[in-house]
Amino acid sequence: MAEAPRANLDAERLLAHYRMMNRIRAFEEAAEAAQKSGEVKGAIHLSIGQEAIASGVCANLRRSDLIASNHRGHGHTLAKGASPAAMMAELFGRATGTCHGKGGSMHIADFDIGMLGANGVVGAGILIAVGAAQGLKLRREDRIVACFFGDGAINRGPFLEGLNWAKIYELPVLFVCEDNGFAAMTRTASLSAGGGPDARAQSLGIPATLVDGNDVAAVDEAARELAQRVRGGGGPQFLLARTYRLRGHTVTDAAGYRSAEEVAAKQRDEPIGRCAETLLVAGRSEAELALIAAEARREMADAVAAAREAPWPSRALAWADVQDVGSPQEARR
Amino acid sequence: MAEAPRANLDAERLLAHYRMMNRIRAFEEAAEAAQKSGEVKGAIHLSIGQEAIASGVCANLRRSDLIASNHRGHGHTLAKGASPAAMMAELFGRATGTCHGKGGSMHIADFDIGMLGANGVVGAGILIAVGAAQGLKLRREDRIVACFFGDGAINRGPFLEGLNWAKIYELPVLFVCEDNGFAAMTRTASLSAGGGPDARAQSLGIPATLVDGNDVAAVDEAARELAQRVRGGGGPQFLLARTYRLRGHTVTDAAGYRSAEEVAAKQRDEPIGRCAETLLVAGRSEAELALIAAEARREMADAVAAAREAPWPSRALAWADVQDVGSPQEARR
Amino acid sequence: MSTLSYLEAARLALAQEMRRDPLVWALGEDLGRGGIFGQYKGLIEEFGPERILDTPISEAAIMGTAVGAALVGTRPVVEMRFADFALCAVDELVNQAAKARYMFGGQGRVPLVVRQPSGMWRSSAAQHSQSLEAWYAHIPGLVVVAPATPADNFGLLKAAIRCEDPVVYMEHKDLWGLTGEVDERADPLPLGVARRVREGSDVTIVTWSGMLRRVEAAAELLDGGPSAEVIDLRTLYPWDRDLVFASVRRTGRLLVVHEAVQTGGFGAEVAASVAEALFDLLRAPVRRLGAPRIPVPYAPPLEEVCKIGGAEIAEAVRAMVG
Amino acid sequence: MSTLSYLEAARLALAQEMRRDPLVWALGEDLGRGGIFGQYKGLIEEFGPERILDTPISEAAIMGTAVGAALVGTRPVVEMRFADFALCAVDELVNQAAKARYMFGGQGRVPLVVRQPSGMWRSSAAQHSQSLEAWYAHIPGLVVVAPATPADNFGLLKAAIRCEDPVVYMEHKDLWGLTGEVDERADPLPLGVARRVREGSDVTIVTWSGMLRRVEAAAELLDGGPSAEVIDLRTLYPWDRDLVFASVRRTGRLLVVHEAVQTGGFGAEVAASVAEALFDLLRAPVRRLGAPRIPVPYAPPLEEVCKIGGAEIAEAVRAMVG
Ligand SMILES: Cc1ncc(C[n+]2csc(CCOP(=O)(O)OP(=O)(O)O)c2C)c(N)n1
Ligand SMILES: Cc1ncc(C[n+]2csc(CCOP(=O)(O)OP(=O)(O)O)c2C)c(N)n1
Ligand SMILES: [Mg+2]
Ligand SMILES: [Mg+2]
Repeated sequence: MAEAPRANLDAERLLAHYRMMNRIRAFEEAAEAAQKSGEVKGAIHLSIGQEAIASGVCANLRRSDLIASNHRGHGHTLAKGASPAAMMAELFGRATGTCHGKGGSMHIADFDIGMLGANGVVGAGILIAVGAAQGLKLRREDRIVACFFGDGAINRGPFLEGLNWAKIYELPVLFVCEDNGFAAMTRTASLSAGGGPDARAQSLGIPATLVDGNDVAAVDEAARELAQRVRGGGGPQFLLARTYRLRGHTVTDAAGYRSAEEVAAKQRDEPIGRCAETLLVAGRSEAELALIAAEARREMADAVAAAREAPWPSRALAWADVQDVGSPQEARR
Repeated sequence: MAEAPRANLDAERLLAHYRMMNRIRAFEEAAEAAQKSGEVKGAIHLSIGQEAIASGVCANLRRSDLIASNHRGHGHTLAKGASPAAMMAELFGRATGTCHGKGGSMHIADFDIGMLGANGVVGAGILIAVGAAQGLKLRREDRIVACFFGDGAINRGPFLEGLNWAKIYELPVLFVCEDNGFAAMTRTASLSAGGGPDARAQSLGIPATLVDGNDVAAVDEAARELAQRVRGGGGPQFLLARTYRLRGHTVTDAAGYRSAEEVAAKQRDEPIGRCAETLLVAGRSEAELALIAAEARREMADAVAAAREAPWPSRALAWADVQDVGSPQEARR
Repeated sequence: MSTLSYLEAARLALAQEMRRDPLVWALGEDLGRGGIFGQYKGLIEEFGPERILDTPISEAAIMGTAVGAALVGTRPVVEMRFADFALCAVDELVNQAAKARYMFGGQGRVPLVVRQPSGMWRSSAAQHSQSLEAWYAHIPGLVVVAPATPADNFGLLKAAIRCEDPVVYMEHKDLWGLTGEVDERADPLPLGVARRVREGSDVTIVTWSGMLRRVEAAAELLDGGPSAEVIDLRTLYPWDRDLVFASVRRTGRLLVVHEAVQTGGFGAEVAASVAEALFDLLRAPVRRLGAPRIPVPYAPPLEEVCKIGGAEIAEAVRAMVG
Repeated sequence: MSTLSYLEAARLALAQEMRRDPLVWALGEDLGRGGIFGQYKGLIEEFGPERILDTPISEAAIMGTAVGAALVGTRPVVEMRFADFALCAVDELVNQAAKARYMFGGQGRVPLVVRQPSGMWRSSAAQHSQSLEAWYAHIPGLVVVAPATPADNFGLLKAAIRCEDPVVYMEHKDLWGLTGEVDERADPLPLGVARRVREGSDVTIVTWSGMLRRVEAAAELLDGGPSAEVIDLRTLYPWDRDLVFASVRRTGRLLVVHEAVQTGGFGAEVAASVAEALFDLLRAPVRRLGAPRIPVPYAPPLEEVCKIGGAEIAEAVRAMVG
């Protein structure tokens, strides 16, 4: 398997990542608080600690490219260009949400920016991404699809079926496996036999690249190379990004199955801090970075405030968009 | 991947294979004729040309060991020790069948000899085999399970899920992939990406051995080695046996998607003829071999005759063995 | 008009829709060689391997990738080979295809057709004989169609392909060879509209798919006795309540006949709906005839136990009309 | 007698059965850390990791291997985490577990329990809120259980584990915290036996699972008005026709209330059966109350549309008794 080349990003690009990662972090911290306060009702899965992958990959996608995500998708969605206000409103279940409050965190989608949906079923997004790529190919469009999933998803059948499918039809898909070491409350090492996600991809004929998923520059460089290959007709590619989930599986998971020391050690490796260090070495000031972080927090505080004020969806919306033929009617069950 | 060692079987053992393969062949030719004449109603899948795998593998299993099979399971079942008369009666749908006529060819099972069932769903037997092995392990029994499936099954999710499962729990399963080049009417080469069934198994941490599936001595040797490893606590093992399906997918499939030349060439490689050659070189006489073949044909003709005379299952049987709680009653739908 | 088999009618409908709309395509096992029953014969020659896609044995991927392909605007026709194998792809159909548009607040649509050859045919036993239409009718987001004649298989498949919603399209395997007149230039049939196959005054028999022939036979058998009105539902969801209710208003009696297991079958929905809405008009209890709650056995005399014949239906009618 | 929650009652039942029979074991995701809801908390400490098995996210394998393990005589308790994820394992449950014994002519049995936490709970939206009991009731070979109280979750889980048939065991997620008196030394409850929760004379309300509380609330609301007899079905297949029919014979009216989508829900089976069998005794049309045929939406005010409250039920009763 290829190791990703050493990254050497220009500082502007790195700064953009720094901003994006801070925005993702701030979004999720705000969402976490809103769930703890009871304002957000449904389960939410935070990607705190994993922001570099979303930012690094999506920086190499065009607006017209597509992504499919999983249950832990806020970062992917923001990095692809969605409005945090609309996302936050979705978490709050409001009419102004990306899905008018009908989906919640696990079903955020934003087709305008090519986000084909988070998913509540582990692994399901893989097939949707692969199928979208096949649709694009049929339509002779040169867009590509990136597909995010976790290390737990590699044990579900759709991983095999989807990767095999992408390869036999040589579809334009970039598979991105976010290996955070956990499937919910269980360490994936004990659940996954063999050489890992990349070995499985390679056994299916898909080249795999391993990258330090907490090094945003490295993710960006690796994703750039792979996205280029995909776009150039090189067929599906696989990026394995090692990272760590700093929060529990959901906001309500206290994650007592791992030690505080382990988390503290990993905290030192988290991607925003590492990016800041590089930027400081490159001559950026503490103040500038602090300002970026503060701006991100303010943006998300505004998103929360707006969500709080936003209207609930009308009951009529519950009956809408089920189906055209046989559309349900309030008068009759 | 390991190549199987050169086989050097003693002649008695080879002769036993010769007999078994002839019995399988004769059984299936008789079944084929009975379907063509309309006496056997349901679809049947013939393993003509693939007999060496069933014979070679099952020769290394004990009566108390288990097998799980697929839609093309007559050979496996006979080689494991089932009565051809009961099997033929099952194809004829008679009360004397292995399943009292309730299953037919795709559901033949014979628990007495450790045959846990053919299966009408491609890949489903993999999970049943793996689960049976887990059950045996829980029960602290030293029996092992062999699991037969085709090269088409490696593209279904249960292949991934089942192999991963067998490996993480180190279960006593011998996976046997019969690679006959076809999934129904389509060549599998175009449908399966990557390095093949063995590469996939290896990516899941399961050692794989490749064998010439038309050389019964080679299959026997390879299976002996692998069964020993499995029995000795070595965890799951994978045998990839290359072969060719000389008949259509089902008896009614004329297989117009491949040339007569291709089939003729493969006919020269078929396992019974090859085994005969070796036996002749080893000093056995043509007459002895002819007698074995004739005996097999007579046995199966008797099985057909008995099946033809056997009683139909009584209608009451249709209502039996559905479930204990809420057993259906003829009086009430 | 020409005489086509049920199978040929569907093949023609698919070919016409593929000619009409380059975004219509089909995917499934062995399609390049015509499919297991020949429903796709000749299509790869006309439309090429990209639009008549040979797939691996990966039902979950066949269904799941179709969802993705539909979300980006193509119109996949998914072939499941046997309805029973669709059970390998239920998450993809029920959790994804049926719900995507709704969950995403209307942003995407999933205009796919899932062909699920159903029912008992040639002693196929428990894993190749099921009729599970009731399942899909229960799932919000899905349209469920079950044609009973060649003309319907032509007109309804066209409609299903043009439908913006995911459609579960259940062809009956035992009807493949049934022939009938088909207008090859006919428009798609409307979905959700049943067909009154025969007029009658004493009882309304509602049925669909393979049972229509048996019900028609029963109506013949009754000749001189009670007069049966026969309705072929054609679409199970949405089902044509108006036509059924109007008929039961006249006849005062309802019998629903289906091949599927009676317990929890779709007949329960029809019967319960009529019992709820037309209680005061009913002259006899509603009645259902479906298969016993047993897996389909292999041996022909056992399989018979699952089958409902014309005589049994006629008998039920006589008992109802009394 | 002690006061236990619905969740604790099931945990105790499982622990007792595991102590009683070393061949009982449980498998599913995160079980070693108590399972996602805590239903397995502490069990790995007592029974070890082989009998409280942590599995990969492989629902098909969780179900499919359980079938194999059951066929060799062990008794797996399969945890699906959310009923919705069981849709990733339908072939294994419906084509394999439910049919194996029958197809093999009675040679093997599949004594497994599939726990499927069901229903709406904490704004979980379309893929984590389904109630699909009607599907399983339609499948020959399966027993379907849906406990509504802590005592029942104790007694019925024990019964399900001892049952020789595959049992789909649907616990309602919104009931986990419900507390009640449980006799920790009680025998298993019989499967297929409903419970008359409240006596009444004007209408029989049949319900199960999470809706029982709402129905009881409705009965209270009606105080002084029509008198409702409340029956908790507890087992959906086989359902207790005798108790329901005896009740409707007295009251002359039937209302079935369930959380699942009404169209094709199991209420249709109950309503149709009563309408068929007791037509002459009915004083009003049978009636069903179930969810509209829409996926469950996320936002609380939208989710409300899928929920049936006590007032609505009371209203329906008043309209029936009129
Ligand atoms: C089919 C299915 N099974 C189980 C779950 C419950 N579940 C949600 S997330 C999760 C863990 C997923 O792990 P991974 O894929 O590594 O993603 P991560 O949460 O680590 O980002 C599980 C088991 C689910 N949503 N879908
Ligand atoms: C899930 C499923 N999909 C499709 C089928 C139809 N089918 C039966 S056998 C077969 C081909 C299987 O190929 P392989 O596994 O290589 O076995 P072989 O027939 O070559 O022995 C197919 C597609 C099925 N039985 N089950
Ligand atoms: Mg993970
Ligand atoms: Mg093959």
